[in-house]
Order: sequence, then C-alpha cells, then structure tokens
Amino acid sequence: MNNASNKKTITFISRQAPYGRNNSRLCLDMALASAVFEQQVNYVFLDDGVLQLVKDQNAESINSKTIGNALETLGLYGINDVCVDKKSLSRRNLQPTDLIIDVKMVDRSAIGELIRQSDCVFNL
Amino acid sequence: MSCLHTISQSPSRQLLDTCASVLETGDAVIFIEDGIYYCNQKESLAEFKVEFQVYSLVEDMNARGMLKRNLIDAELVNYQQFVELCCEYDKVVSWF
Amino acid sequence: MTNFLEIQDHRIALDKEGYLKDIQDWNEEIATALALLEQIRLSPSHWQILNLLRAFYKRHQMSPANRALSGLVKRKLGKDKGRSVYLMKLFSGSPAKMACKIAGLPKPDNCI
Amino acid sequence: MKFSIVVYAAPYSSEAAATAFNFTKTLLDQGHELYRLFFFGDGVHNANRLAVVAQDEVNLQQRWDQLITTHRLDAVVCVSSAIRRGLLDSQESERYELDAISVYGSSEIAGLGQLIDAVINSDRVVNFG
Repeated sequence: MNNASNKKTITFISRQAPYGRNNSRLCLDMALASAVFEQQVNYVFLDDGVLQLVKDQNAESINSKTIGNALETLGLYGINDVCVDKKSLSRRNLQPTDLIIDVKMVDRSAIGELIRQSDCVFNL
Repeated sequence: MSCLHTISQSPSRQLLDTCASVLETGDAVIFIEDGIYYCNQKESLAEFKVEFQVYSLVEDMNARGMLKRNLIDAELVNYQQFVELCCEYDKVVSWF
Repeated sequence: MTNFLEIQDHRIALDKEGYLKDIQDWNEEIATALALLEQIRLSPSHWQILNLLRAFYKRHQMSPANRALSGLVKRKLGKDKGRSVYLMKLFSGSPAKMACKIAGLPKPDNCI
Repeated sequence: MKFSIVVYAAPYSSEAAATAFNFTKTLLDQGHELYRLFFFGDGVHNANRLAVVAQDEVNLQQRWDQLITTHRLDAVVCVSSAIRRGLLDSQESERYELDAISVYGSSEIAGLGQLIDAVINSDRVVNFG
C-alpha cells in the first residue's frame, strides 16, 4: 500500500439491501468511478447486499431507479470480479438462478483473502 | 497485510459476526461509537481474543457510562492510540 | 437566462449548457436540431450510437461514462466502432457527454 | 503517514461525523499528513455553511471549516451527493440556475475521481459512516 503505483486493488463490499437506505448506490458509484480511473476492482455482495441482485425488481413503484438494472453495467465498466457470499444467499432463500447477473459464488474465507490482497476496502 | 477493523454499531446489528468470518490471522478489531457495547456482553470473547487483538475507544466508553463494564477485557485506547493503530496495521476496514 | 430551440412553431426550453430542460421533450427532430447547435450533422452512424444510448438508458436508468460507452458500442456494433477515436470523431471532445446531450439523456452531474 | 478520510455520515444524525472530526484532528495534531478529506452521501452536510446550532452545542460544520482552513486541507464534497441535497458552491449554483451558495468556501465540489485519486496517493484510507 505504501508504494505509489497508480494501479491499486480496491475491494467494494456491498452489505445493504437496496432502496431502504442509499448505501448500495453509493457503493456502486464508487466502484464505477474506480473502473473509469483504471483501478483493479473487486465487487462483493455480502449479508443483505445480496438482495440487490434479485430478479424482477421494478422500483418505479416507489419513484426510485432500479438498482438491479444498474448493476448489470458492472461488466461494461470492466468490473468482472463480482462475487456473492454463498452463506448470505442461502440464508435469504436465494439460489444463483434468482440473480440478475452472473456472479462468482464464494465463501467467507475467499472474501477474507480478497480483503487481505486489497490496497483499500470500502465496506458499506 | 494485516488489517484493523472498526465496528461502530451495537451488537444487535451483528456486525462482529460477519466481520469475524472474514478476519485473517494478525487482524484486529476496534469498537467505536455504539460498537463499544460489545464490551458489556456477558458472553466473553475469550476464544476470539486468543486469535485477534480487541480494542475499544475510551472516549466512546466514557460517554456511554461503560468504562466500568468492560466485561470482555478489551484493551482501551484513546484517539491518539486509535490513529497509531491505523498506522500499525496495513489497512483499515470500517463496519457501519 | 433560458435558451430556446425553435422548431417550427414550438419553443423547446434548453438550459444554458444546451441540455433539454425537460427530457420528455425529446424526439428525433429535436435531436437533429440539438446536434446542429453543436455543429454536428447527424448521419446514420450517429444514429446507431444515439439509439444504442437511448436503449441503454431505458434499461439501466443511467448515462454511461466514456469507458462504458465504448464497451457498449464494442459489444453491440463491433470492435472498430467501439474505439474512442471513432466515437470522438462522431461526437467530438467527450463523446459520452455530447452523445447523451443529443440523445436527450439526463444532464450528467459530472461525478464520473 | 499519509491519510485520507471519507465521511458518509451527517452531523447531528450520526456520531460518525463527530468521530471522523476527532480522528482527523488527532492525526493532524500528531503530525501526520492528510492527503484528502472526502465528504460523500449524507456526509456532504458536514460542509453546509447555512446551519445554525444552539450556542451551547458544538457547531461541527464550523469546526470542520476551521480545521480545513487552519491546516489548508484538501477537502472535497462529492458533486452528485451534494447537489441533490442542496449543497452548492457558486459554480454549481450558476450551472443549475439557482441563487444560493450553501457550501463553505474551504471545501471544493468535485467528482468521485478525487476519491480514487486519494486511494492511489494515500497510505491509509479511513472511512466513517
């Protein structure tokens, strides 16, 4: 972390459900900005964060933008290392097929390893 | 690379559970704000403390009347020491 | 300080940077007029990009940054057109910004 | 050591804004360098110059302003968080044809690029939310 290389590995851990609070959107915005500025980005959905990925969201009914549809753009921004915590998913009765985008299923030790390898972690 | 994790919400939010599941050897936890109520828990963090160092911010303990209720025997630190810890560990991850 | 775009008998309100005040006003004729204000004469190549952008916005409810615009064009129209040189030739300086303006997408808040 | 601080919490709603302030002040007192202070999400309210606080309470916004001014800190308010919460400087006020300036002159309104730049150039990034 002390070497001033211009390319850092930044891990974003998105832990909150969509809509109730705004953290999911803030987290996505930060990650997209990191990608625009050519950083190495990991994106992790953990705890309630996995609920952002549920299919069939339509937030028009609450005058909001649909976060699931925005998450589909991660790939276009070159963010391909997108992980979901298996345990968080199964605790919420969700299967990989319930999710809006293709993601890597990982366990907690893999998330710990991502944190360890990162120069900086944003966790919200 | 070692990591200092700050936890700033009360135990009812269960942030320590998730945090603990991603900790690596050499990491540490510091309780701040409502996180300091972890110090008032009956269940001891003894096992956890064998592997990980546990700190608690004294200013937040004092504010909440919890200085005498450090049941888990966390190491109390002030803001100066909090800043020093952030230097000592390679990075800081905040749980809020 | 409001500007107007005069189209036949209609006056369409623009803000002072030339963005539509109300994006609901947008139609193809207005796009052509908006482009002319920027000295751009819309060709089928421009329209290919503009239509992609509008479809992207409809689905994702966001305006893409340059990086995502290139990615999107690459994915849908092939590698050659996804190159930023190609997009800059069509839409000058910052292609995502300019193309969003003409396509009637919301004014970017300059965050990214 | 070179720090950057990110603040997500609004003053008076969450203790985290005050924690961030105390932490920042302490690290400066200890002689560390602050590369950038970044106000994000509700954290942008920390730069509001139009807040009024009872005389026996701490005016956190004013304290931030003094700290930033005294130490000539690089303080950035995220533009997309700021404008939707009514926090404008003269430039944004003009851009959106409004007539008020609600952000302290000691902070600058800018994009998320400034946060990524802070990540690249700091030894430690500490988040308060």
